Amino acid sequence: MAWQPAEALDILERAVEAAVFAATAPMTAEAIAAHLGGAEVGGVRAALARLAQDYAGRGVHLVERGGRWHFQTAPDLAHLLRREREEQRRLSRAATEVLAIVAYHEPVSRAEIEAIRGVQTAKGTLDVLLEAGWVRVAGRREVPGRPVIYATTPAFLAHFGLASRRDLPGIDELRAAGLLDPVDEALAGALELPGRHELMPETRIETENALDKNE
Amino acid sequence: MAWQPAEALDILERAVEAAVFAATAPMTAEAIAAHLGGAEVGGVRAALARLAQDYAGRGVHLVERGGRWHFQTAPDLAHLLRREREEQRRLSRAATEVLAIVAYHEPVSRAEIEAIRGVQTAKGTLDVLLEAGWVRVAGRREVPGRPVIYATTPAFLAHFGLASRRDLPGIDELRAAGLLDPVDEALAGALELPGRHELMPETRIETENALDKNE
Amino acid sequence: MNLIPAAADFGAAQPAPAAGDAEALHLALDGWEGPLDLLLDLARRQKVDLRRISILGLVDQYLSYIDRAEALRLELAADYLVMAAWLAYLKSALLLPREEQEEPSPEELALRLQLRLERLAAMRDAAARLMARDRLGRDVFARGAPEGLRVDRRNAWTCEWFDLVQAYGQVKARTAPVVHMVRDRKVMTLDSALSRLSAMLGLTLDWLDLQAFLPPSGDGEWADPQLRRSALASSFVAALELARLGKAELAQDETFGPLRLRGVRA
Repeated sequence: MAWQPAEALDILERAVEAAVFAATAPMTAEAIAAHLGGAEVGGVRAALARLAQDYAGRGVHLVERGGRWHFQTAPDLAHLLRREREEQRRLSRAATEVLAIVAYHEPVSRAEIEAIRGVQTAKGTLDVLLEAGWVRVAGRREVPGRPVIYATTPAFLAHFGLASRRDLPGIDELRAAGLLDPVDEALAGALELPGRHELMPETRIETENALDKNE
Repeated sequence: MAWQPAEALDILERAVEAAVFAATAPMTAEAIAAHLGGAEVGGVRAALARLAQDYAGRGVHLVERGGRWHFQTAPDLAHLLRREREEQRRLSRAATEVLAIVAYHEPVSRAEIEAIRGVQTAKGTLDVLLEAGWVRVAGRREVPGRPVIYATTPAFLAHFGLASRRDLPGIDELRAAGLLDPVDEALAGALELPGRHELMPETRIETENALDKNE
Repeated sequence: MNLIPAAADFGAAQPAPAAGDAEALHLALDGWEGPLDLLLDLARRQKVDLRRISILGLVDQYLSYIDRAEALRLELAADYLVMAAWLAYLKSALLLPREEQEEPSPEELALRLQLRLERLAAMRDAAARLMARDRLGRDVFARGAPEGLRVDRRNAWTCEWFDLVQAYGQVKARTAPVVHMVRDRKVMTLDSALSRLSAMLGLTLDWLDLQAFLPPSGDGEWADPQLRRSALASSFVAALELARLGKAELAQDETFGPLRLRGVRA
């Protein structure tokens, strides 16, 4: 994809480019439009798409993360730009697991996180993720006890370079394999309990095979 | 100047672009070279020059200031990157009084306003009315000191839904509404409908007195 | 049998091991995060798809591991031992003839364990893949020094019609000329005080209190306190005036003390 000649840029495209460039945080198309004195959102979206193409292949890319746009350096330059002083505090294994569970299962309660991990989650683990701005409290589940439920944030998507949760690595395969379903549901499906016929046949067969082997 | 096709960008040019973009402060060519693991300064300079040309005409420019390079938004877009937000604010009591006096007595000088109000009028109060667009400077009175005189604007009439200043309620209507209690009968009689060519004799005396004082 | 419900749910339902236990475990069990973590690790060593692992083999490995740890006299956390007990039960149930099984069947329990291991493994892999992505601030960078977008505040002034008219009415009401009527009040004038003091000073050369020069309070209208105050004030001013003219001397021994005066012979 070749850059457009600068002469071909219309004022909206230049304004969108400048606005996203100047912004201190990723911006939605709506926020950009509002900021540019009520430009049409459709026009802003089109400009963003053209700009993203313009910048593809350059040292800086225009990317969309959770509906918000920002410029960032090209990933293939990481080895040249990585800075020692910005080395981030490494997340503990527990924290990375909890983060993955929140991301793939959101919204999710602490009890659900613990059921998957098989251990209690230390208080600080979720706090670290909340403090990093990657996880937020997304309300309460309307079940007895009204537990707090957690979800990821746009900052999470931005940090991990995900356009949306659909881009989570392997999420489609995990979903197809039923691995994002609760154990009880998967168990019911595997045992062909009434009302559970919608589970993937393959999964059922495989788990049955597994059972066969175990007998 | 047309953008270079992205394919034409070499790795150094892309790296320089990314490094300047990500830097927290403008960088010299030497600093960029050092940051990129000891690239040749000459090559970095050449890349900067090509990049500056690339960005000319876009919404973002690469500029050099005192030997240091940084990206900045195009100066002609500055007005687009600033947004105004309207905040509804009620006129203060003092400003409302001054506005009413200007409306009933225009054109009127500040000293005359103060004489009518019986208190000093802060400079900011008239500024608010000027900012609101309800009061304008209507010239100077040809008396010693040549004080500025103020009058209302069409926007004033529009805001209050008046066809003309003749629609301002007369003194009889004010009294009927109980807005003139307890006003001296003689003075009340002196106040008549505004919009006439001559001010009421009593009013004129008051304002003349005020003028005398200021001289 | 009563072990099953608790064990089947051993995740969230179990109390966390005490800190000391966790520490001992950490050393002993090489950093596993609980029994499920250990089981998953053992399962992965079978080097087959988790869906095809041998649960019986897994149970044997776990139990032998726990046995060994106990043989080393390591303090094992309760949840590891609960899991060991539950797995021992599961093993025996799986080996028993099918007809003697109660609900839930051992196959169901084994499947539940396997499903849990699959889910934990899936999330562990997902976490690793997530962390390996190009991360903002580590691999890719946002703009270092963004100008920021400015939002200027503009005031939209409002004023109600009624407020405007009312304000004018009140200005007019407030600044209307007001006539003050001062009621005629009985006073002792300075002139009368002067002549009274001059006359009385002529009678004696002794020091006298200023109070002594006032008309007697029992005397009709002079009983009025307002008039007496006026008499005192006028007499005081008169005394000052006489002193200025050299016709009297004034003395006061202490602040706020009685003011005395006497006449001066010319």
